Amino acid sequence: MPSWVPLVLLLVPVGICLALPFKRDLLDKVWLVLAAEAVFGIGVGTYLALFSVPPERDMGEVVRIFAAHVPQVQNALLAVVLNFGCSLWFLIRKSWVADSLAESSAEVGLYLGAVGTALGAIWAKPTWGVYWTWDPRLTSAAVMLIYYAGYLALRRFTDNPDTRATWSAALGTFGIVIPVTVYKSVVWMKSMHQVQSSPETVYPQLVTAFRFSAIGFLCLMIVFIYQRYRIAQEQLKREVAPPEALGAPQGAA
Amino acid sequence: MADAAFHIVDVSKRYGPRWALARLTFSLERGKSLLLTGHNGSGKTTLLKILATAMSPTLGKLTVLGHDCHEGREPIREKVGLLSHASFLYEDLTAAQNLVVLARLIGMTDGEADATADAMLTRVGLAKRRDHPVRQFSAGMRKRLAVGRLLLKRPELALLDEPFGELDPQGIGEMEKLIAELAAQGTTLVLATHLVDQGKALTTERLHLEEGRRVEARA
Amino acid sequence: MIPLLVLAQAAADAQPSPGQVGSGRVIGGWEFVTAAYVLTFLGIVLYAASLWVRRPRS
Amino acid sequence: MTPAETVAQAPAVTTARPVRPGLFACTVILLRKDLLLEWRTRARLNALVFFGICTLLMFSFALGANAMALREHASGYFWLAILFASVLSLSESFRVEQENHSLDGLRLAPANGRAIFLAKAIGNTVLLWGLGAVLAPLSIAVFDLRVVMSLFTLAFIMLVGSMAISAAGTFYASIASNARARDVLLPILLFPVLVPVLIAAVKATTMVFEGDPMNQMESWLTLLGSLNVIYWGLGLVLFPRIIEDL
Repeated sequence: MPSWVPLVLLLVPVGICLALPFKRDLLDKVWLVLAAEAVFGIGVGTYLALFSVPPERDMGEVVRIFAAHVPQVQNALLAVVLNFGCSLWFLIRKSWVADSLAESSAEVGLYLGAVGTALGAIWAKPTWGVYWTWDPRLTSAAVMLIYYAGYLALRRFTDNPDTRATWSAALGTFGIVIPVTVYKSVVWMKSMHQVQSSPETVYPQLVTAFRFSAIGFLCLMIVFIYQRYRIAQEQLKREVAPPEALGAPQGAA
Repeated sequence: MADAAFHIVDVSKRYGPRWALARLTFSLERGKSLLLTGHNGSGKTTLLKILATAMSPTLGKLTVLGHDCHEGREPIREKVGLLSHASFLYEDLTAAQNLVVLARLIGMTDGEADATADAMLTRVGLAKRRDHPVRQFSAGMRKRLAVGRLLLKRPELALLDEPFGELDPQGIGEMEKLIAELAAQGTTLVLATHLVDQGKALTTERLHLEEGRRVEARA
Repeated sequence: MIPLLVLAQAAADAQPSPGQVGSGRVIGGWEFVTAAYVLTFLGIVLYAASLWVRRPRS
Repeated sequence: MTPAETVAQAPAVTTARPVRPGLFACTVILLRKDLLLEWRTRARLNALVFFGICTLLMFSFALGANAMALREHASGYFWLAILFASVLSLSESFRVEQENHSLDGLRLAPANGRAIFLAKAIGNTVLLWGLGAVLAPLSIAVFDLRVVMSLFTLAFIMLVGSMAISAAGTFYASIASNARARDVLLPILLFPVLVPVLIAAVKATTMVFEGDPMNQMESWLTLLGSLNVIYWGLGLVLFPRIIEDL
């Protein structure tokens, strides 16, 4: 199968994301489509990575882990960048949608990042001989997880929704420093980790499997963020009294 | 509304699931004095904080001393004084130093600030405690110093939240005198207190709040 | 068995140039691959379950 | 007329108000206030210095009395000691403001939000730099370091490092000091953003002691400088929002 085939699948999530600003409730109807594509993409990607790709010259069988590790870490970074965007959006115009989306993307980013980092550690054991090297990329990724765990903890520890939203938006905005650190840490310190993974440097036979899996995880992330967003909105409904509760305006004095 | 000390329309403030102020509309003319009454949690403190621009209303329009609060809070803050439950004092600075910091912030030179602080300490009866850190003060003395802080600003609109709290009978008498002086100088007053009798004697208008709404005062 | 087949370089002391892990070859390692994919799917299932448990009930 | 009478008789409304200080003057006033507070609570200040020294010495117990290893990583321990001490000084500097809601008092005075940030951050920089000035000679002595480059370079690295820690730290302390569990939250949030500062400062400091054969000093200082620009910029923009939007 040529390696561009899975890219066709990108049309669905990208199309939906582009259409979202114009049709807010689009995901209510089509999230199942994305979920189906996630299952399909991850399923095909995993199948190809496990059973179709031959072992690589240097890394042997463990190269197959890449098809799960890289997409999850990439999508975790994407979620964190989304968190930054939503935080900025909230600071510019106070929007509860932005606040909920920021919370959701931080949590999903934390989840994907945690699994992705763990997979990196599993991959490191047979390849580098140890689960954890004090490699800057690994360590800064772990530090990023701590930061977003702290972000979510602060949200838990703040009762007033309005302050919580402002504070976490400020945290999310400042936090953009961290993904940049993760990205740059390889350059700043001598690293054992690959500088970057592009289809050229990665094992070519794996590219198709990797792309299926990456697009599958992208869809999965959107579905997860959407579902988490609904939970956040529901919680806000309970916590934030709507203006309707105020009743009719009182007569002027 | 140019001569209004403040004018609020439909002002509402939300604390999470609860509306502390619900569509409050009210205005007060300059030079008048307002008695603000209501039970605990009726929204008195919230209203005072909003008028002082210490917090912003969730909904509604607010004009204080001719300035719209959405167009910048600093012009309002320059002319409004708030005597709050919290004293705003630094525990580790002396009484004089606390006043000097404020005096400098409102634009006095160092010399003016020192002189004004001394004069103010004499006026609130703390001259002897000039160089004692606030940490050693009793609750009543803190209140006096907080009043000194308020007077130092010479506000056009003075917001007093429970000014009689924590004061002994003599202190209450002195506070009444200070408030009367303020009113005589033409300062617009908003006085939130549970001591309705003292309050009534000092004020001309009345606003009674229940659950963040305006209701006619019984009694 | 596996640790013996590991790349020769010990991670902590080695300073290889980025991207080049060495000239050795990792043989086997299927258990790591299995563990990785089990963890991945476990993660998906558990997170989906947590979303299901917290789902809005209206 | 006694001063008391002057105040009592001054008409409240009609007098022209003095001109309020601008951003710079306001920063100076607040900085003087913060430093005065630090000076009046110098017992706490002393405790902070001893906390730093204590941390520095503890590394030798954690690592064993291995002089070689200790010397090799001395600049790392030095910066970690400063970092740990900074958490204490930062949360303390906001606890003072929380005690009687003095921060609200400043806002309503009115003091410019940016000036409050600048004063706090500069005050903390001075404090950390001073702490560094105590810890640096001590590190040189106990870890047996040779100063290859000039001490001015070391002082400069300490300055830019402290500035970066203080700017980010002031921002995070202002948030954490209001939340429950603030003592835990501050390091969790602060340390991750300080990772690049720590890397750059430690690398640069190491070169002061071990020489700079590859001419890397400039790039590390550039990194520190750009981090400073980012942190101070973000702090100036975001801090007023944090203290206002309550």
